[in-house]
Amino acid sequence: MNFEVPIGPQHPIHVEPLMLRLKVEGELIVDADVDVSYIHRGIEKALELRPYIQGLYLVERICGICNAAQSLCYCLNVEQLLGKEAPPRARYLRIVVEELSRIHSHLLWLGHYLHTLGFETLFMYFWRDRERVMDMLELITGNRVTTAYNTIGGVRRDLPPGAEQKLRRTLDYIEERVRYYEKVIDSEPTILARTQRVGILKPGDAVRMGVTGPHLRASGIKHDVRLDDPYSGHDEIPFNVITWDTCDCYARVKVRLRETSECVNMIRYALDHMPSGDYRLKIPPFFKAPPGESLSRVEAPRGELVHYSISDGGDRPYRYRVRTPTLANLLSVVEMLRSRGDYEVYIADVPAILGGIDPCICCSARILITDEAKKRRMITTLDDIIRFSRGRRVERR
Amino acid sequence: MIEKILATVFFPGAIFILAVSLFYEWVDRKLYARFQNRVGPHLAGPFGLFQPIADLIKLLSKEDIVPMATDRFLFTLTPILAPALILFACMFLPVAGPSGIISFEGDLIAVIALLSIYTITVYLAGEGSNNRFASVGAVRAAVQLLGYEIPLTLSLLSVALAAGSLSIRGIVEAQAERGLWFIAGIQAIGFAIFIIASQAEMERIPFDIPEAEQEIVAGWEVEYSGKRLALFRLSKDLELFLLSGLGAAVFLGGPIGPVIPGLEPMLYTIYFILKSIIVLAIFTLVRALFARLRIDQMVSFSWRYLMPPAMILIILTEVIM
Amino acid sequence: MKVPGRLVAEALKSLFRRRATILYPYRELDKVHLPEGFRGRIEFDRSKCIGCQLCFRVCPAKAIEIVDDEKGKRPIFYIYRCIYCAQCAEVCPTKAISMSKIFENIALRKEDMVVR
Amino acid sequence: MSEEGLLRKITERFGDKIIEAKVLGKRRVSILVSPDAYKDVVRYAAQDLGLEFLSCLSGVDRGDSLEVVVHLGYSMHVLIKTRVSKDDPAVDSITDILPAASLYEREIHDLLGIAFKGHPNLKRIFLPEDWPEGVYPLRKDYSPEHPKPLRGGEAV
Amino acid sequence: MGLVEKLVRKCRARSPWILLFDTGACNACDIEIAACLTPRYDVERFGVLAKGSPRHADILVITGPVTRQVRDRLIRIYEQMPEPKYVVAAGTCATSGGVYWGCYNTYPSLDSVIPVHAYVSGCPVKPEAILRAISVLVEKIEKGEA
Ligand code: SF4
Ligand code: SF4
Ligand code: SF4
Ligand code: SF4
Ligand code: SF4
Ligand code: SF4
Ligand code: SF4
Ligand code: SF4
Repeated sequence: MNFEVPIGPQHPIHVEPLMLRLKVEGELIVDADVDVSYIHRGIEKALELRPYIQGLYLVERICGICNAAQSLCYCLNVEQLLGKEAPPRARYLRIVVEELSRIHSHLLWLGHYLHTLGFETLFMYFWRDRERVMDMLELITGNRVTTAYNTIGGVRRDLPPGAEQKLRRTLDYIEERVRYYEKVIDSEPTILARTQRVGILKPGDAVRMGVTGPHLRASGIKHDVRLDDPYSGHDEIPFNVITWDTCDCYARVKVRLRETSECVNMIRYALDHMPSGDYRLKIPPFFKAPPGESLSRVEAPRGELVHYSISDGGDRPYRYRVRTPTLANLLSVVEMLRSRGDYEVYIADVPAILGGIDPCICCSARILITDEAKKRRMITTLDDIIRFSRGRRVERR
Repeated sequence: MIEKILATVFFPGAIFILAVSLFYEWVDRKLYARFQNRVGPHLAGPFGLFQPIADLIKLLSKEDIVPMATDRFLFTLTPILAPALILFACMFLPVAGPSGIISFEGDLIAVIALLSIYTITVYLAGEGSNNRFASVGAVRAAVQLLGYEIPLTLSLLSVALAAGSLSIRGIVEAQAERGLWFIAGIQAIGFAIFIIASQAEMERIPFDIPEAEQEIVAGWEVEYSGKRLALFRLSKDLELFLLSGLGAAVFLGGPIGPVIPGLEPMLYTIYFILKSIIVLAIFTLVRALFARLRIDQMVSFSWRYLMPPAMILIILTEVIM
Repeated sequence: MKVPGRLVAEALKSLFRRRATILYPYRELDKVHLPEGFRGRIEFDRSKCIGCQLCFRVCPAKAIEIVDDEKGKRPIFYIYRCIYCAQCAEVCPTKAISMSKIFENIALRKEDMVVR
Repeated sequence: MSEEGLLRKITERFGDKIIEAKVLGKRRVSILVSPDAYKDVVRYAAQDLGLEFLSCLSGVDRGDSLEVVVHLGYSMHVLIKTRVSKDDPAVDSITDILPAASLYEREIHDLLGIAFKGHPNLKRIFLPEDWPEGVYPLRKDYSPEHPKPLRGGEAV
Repeated sequence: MGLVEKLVRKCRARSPWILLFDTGACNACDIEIAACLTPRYDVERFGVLAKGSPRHADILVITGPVTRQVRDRLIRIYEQMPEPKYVVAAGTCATSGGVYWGCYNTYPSLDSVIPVHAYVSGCPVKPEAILRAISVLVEKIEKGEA
C-alpha cells in the first residue's frame, strides 16, 4: 500500500494550519513534505509597503504567541539602522515583558503538550495558572496577548504603580506551581511512558538541521541567543541556560519547565535592579532610516528569531526578512520523518515526533488521505492516524 | 403482565433508565469540571442539569447527513442497535429491588456478552461509515477489547464465585446475607480491576484510544451527525449507567441497605443510585488523573498488570470458598 | 519515584476549593480583569480634534477614514478594522482619541461598529 | 575569533573571489562573494571555521540582480552573500553541506524565483497551488494591489 | 410558534457546539479561544463543546484573515456542517482583514467568502468578548432571530 497522508490543516482549538504530506509504504514513511502555505499571508512584502511605525504592529502579528519577541526584534533592528539604543530602563522593562511572555508561552506549551497526551486535568491546571501571567501582561502592557509594548526607541509605558508587588506575588505563585507540576510529571507513569525515549533528536542532527530554542537545548546543546548574542542587557542579568541530554520528548518538557523557573528569577533580578530614568527615546512617528542593513536576533520562546532588514534611505524598509523559529524547527520534523537507510520511521512515530517538537503542528490535525488504489480522498483527524498506526504495530506482533 | 410491561417501559425500565443515564452524564461532566477547578455546565436548567437533554434534543433536531460513501444499511442499523443493546443490558440491573426486570441464573454472563456485542456494533459503525480511518478506529476498539475483556470478566466471575451464584440477584442477596459488601475483603482487588477495565470498556482516559478526546469526536463516530450521533451519545450514557450500576450491584451490595419498613421499593432505588454514583465518581476521578496510553501500551499494561492479579484473585477466591 | 495518580490530592482539593471560573457574561462582571491602561474600544472627542490627520497616517490597520465635515477634515474610526494598538491615541496632538475599557466589541452587523 | 580575524581568514583563503567584506557591527560580519565561489566559501566557513549552524537564508531583490544571503553561526553571525543576474537566476544549493538550508531554499525559490542547483526537492512551499508561474511576490516588480484609503469602511 | 419548536430552540441555544478554524491567524486569537475552554472562562458552562469534526458542530468560529489557500477548505468545511449553522468572525482579521492589508495572499474579509452571523472585534479578542459573543448569538438563536 502506497498512499499519501497529508496532515493538516485544521484542528478544533489551537490551530496553525500546516500540512505535512507523508508518503508511506505500508507503515514506513518514505517521504515527508511540509506545507506551511496555509498561514502564508505575505507579510514580508507587506512590510515593504508601510512606514516603519506601521510595520511594528504588523510584525507583532506574525505570530501572536511570541509577539513580544517579534516586536522587540523589530525595534532592535530599526534602532540599529538609526544608530540609536534604547535607554537602560527600557531595556530592563523589555526583559520583564519578554520573560513574562516566555513564561506564558511555556505554560501554554506544557498544558498543550499534556493535552496532546490526553492529560486534560493538568492541561486545565496549567492554563489556569497561566491566566495569572496573562493578568500581569495585561496590567503592564494593556492587553493580554498582543502587547504592543515595545516601540522604536524603548517601550511605550512605564510600570504602572503597584504593578511590582503584584508581579512579585504572581512570580512566587508560578514558581511554586511549576515546582509542583515538575514533581507530578516526574512521577506520573502514564506521562513518562508517552515521552521517554520518544522522538529522539541527537545533538549532531539538531545542529545540522538548524534547530533552535528549547528544542535544541533539549538535545543537549547549550545555545541561547540571550547568552551568545546578548541583545537587550542580557549580559547584565545572570541566568542559567537549561539543557537536558536525553534528547527525547521528556527532555523537551523538562527544559521548558526549568526555563520557566529561570524566567521567574530573571524577572525578579530585573525588578530588583531596575534602572531609573527614561523609558523611551523621543523618536518622531515618521522618519527616514539611513541606508544600510541591519540584523537582529532575539531568543523567542520557541527559539532564535532573526530579522534582517535592508534600508535604501526611505521611510519604509527596502527589504525585510523574518525567520521565525517554528520554520527552523519544522525542518527537523521533515528530516526526522524521512526514512533513509537503516533509519526507519513509521506512521506510529509521527505524533511523537510532531508533538514533542511543537504541539501546534501536531494539533493542526486534519488528515487528507489519498489512497492511490481506490482513488479516494478522505478527511479525518490526526488522532485516527495515531490510533491507526498504533494498532498496526500491535497487529504485527 | 400489564405490570411487567409498565415496569419495562417506565419504572424502573427504559424511560427511567434513560433519564438516569442522562443525569449520570451530567454528574460525570460536572464532577470532571470540578476536579479541574471549573464550573461545568450550569446554564441549562438548575445547575445545568438539563445539559445532556439539551444536547440530545439539539442533535435530534439537526440536519441529517448521510455521506455518500457510507454503507447505508450499517449507517442506519448501528446507531439504533448500540443504545438498544445497552438498554437491554440495563434491564438486568437491580434498580428497584434485589433483582432486575429480567433476571435468571447466569444473567451476569449475559451482561458481559452484551457489552462485547456492543463493541462489535461500534466496530460495524466504524466500518459502515466507510471512511478508512473511522473503520481503523473501529478496529482499535476491537483490539482494545482483547486487552480488557478477560480481566473484566475475571473480576466479575470471582465475585460470582464468592457468592456462589452467576446471577446478579444471587450476588446481591449473598451480600445481604453476610451483611458485608464484597468490596470489603479480597474482592477489593477485583473492584480495582473492574474500575480500570470498565474505563477501557467505556473508552475513557487513560484508555480513550479508539475514541478521541472529548473535543475531537472522531474515530468511528466521525461521519455520524445529527440523530445518529445523538443515539451514539445516548448509548455512551447508558453504558456509563450500566457499568457504574453493575459495580454498585456486585461490589457495593446493590440496592440493599438499612430498610424502613413500607418504604422498601423507594429506598432500594435510592440506595442503588447513591452507590452507583459513588462508582461513577471513581470513574470520573480516574479520568481526571491520567494521560492517555497508546494502544500497544494499553494492551501490554492489561496483560502485565491486570491479568495476573485477576488470575490470582480467582484462584484465591476458589481456595477460600 | 513513580506513583500513578499523584494528582489525586490536587484534584480532590479542587473539588472543594472555590472555582477558578468567573461567571462572566451573566454575573460577576466586576471580576473581569481590566487594569488601568487597558486598550479597549476607541473613544473620540470630536470637539478636541484639529484635523491634523496624524492618526490617519499612523494607523497600521487602515481603520481610520478622513471625511470632510463642516469643521474641516475629521476622522471616522471603523472599529471592525481596528487592532487596538493605541498608536493613534499616542500621536494625537490634542488627545482627542483615548482608549476606553470597553472590550465587548460585538455586533451582528458590521455597520454597528463605527466610532465617529 | 574576532570579527576582523574571521574576515581576514576568509579573504586570505579566497582572494579575489571576495567582492566585498565588512564588519557590520558587534558579532556581525558580511561577505559578498562571486557566485562560483559561493558554495566553497560556505563550505569553508561551515566545516573549517566551525560555523556549522545555519540560522537563516534570505533572498533579496537588489534591483538589477538577485542576492542570496546565508546567515551562519551561533554567536558570531556571518552573512555570506552572492549575487546573480535576474535573467535565469541560479546558484548552487548548499543543502548537502547544511541540510538546514532545504526549507529556506525552497522558500526563496518560491518567493523570489531563484533556482538552486542540486536541491533535492525544489517544490513550492508557501505559495498556493494556483499561483501563476513566473510571478514572484518578493521581487520589486511585483506589487500587490495596494488598497487605497478607506471609503465607507472598505478599502477601495 | 409551537411548543416543540420553542423547546428545540431552547435546546439549540443551550448546546452550541463550536468548531474553530484558523484561516491564517496569528495564533493570538486562537489561544484566546482555547483559553475560553480553561478554568477561568470555562465555556462549557453554556454547554459549549469544542468539536473536531464539522459534522458535529453548530457554530463555526473563524479566526484570521482568509488566505488564498485556505479559502476552498473553509467553504468545504462550512458546507460539511449540518443545518442550522452559524458563523462567528472572531478577531479583527476575520471581521475585516485588519492589519494584513496589502498582503498579497489574503482576502479582504471573511464575509466575502461565507455568511457571518456575528462579528467580534479585538486583536486579539479578549476571552470574555468571545463568551459575550456566544451568549449574544445564543440569545438570538433562542428568539429565533438568527
Ligand atoms: S491538543 Fe490541539 S486542540 Fe487540544 S488544546 Fe492542543 S492544540 Fe488545541
Ligand atoms: S512570515 Fe513567512 S509565512 Fe508568515 S507571511 Fe511572512 S513569509 Fe509568509
Ligand atoms: S515561534 Fe514563530 S510563530 Fe510561533 S509564536 Fe513564536 S514567532 Fe510566533
Ligand atoms: S490531534 Fe493530536 S495533538 Fe491534537 S488533540 Fe489530538 S492527540 Fe492531541
Ligand atoms: S508552531 Fe509555533 S507558531 Fe505555530 S501555532 Fe504553534 S506556537 Fe504558534
Ligand atoms: S488603535 Fe491602532 S488600529 Fe485602531 S484606529 Fe488607532 S491606530 Fe488604528
Ligand atoms: S490626530 Fe487627533 S487631532 Fe489629528 S486628526 Fe486625528 S484625532 Fe484629530
Ligand atoms: S485579530 Fe489580531 S490577534 Fe487575532 S488573529 Fe488577527 S492579528 Fe492576530
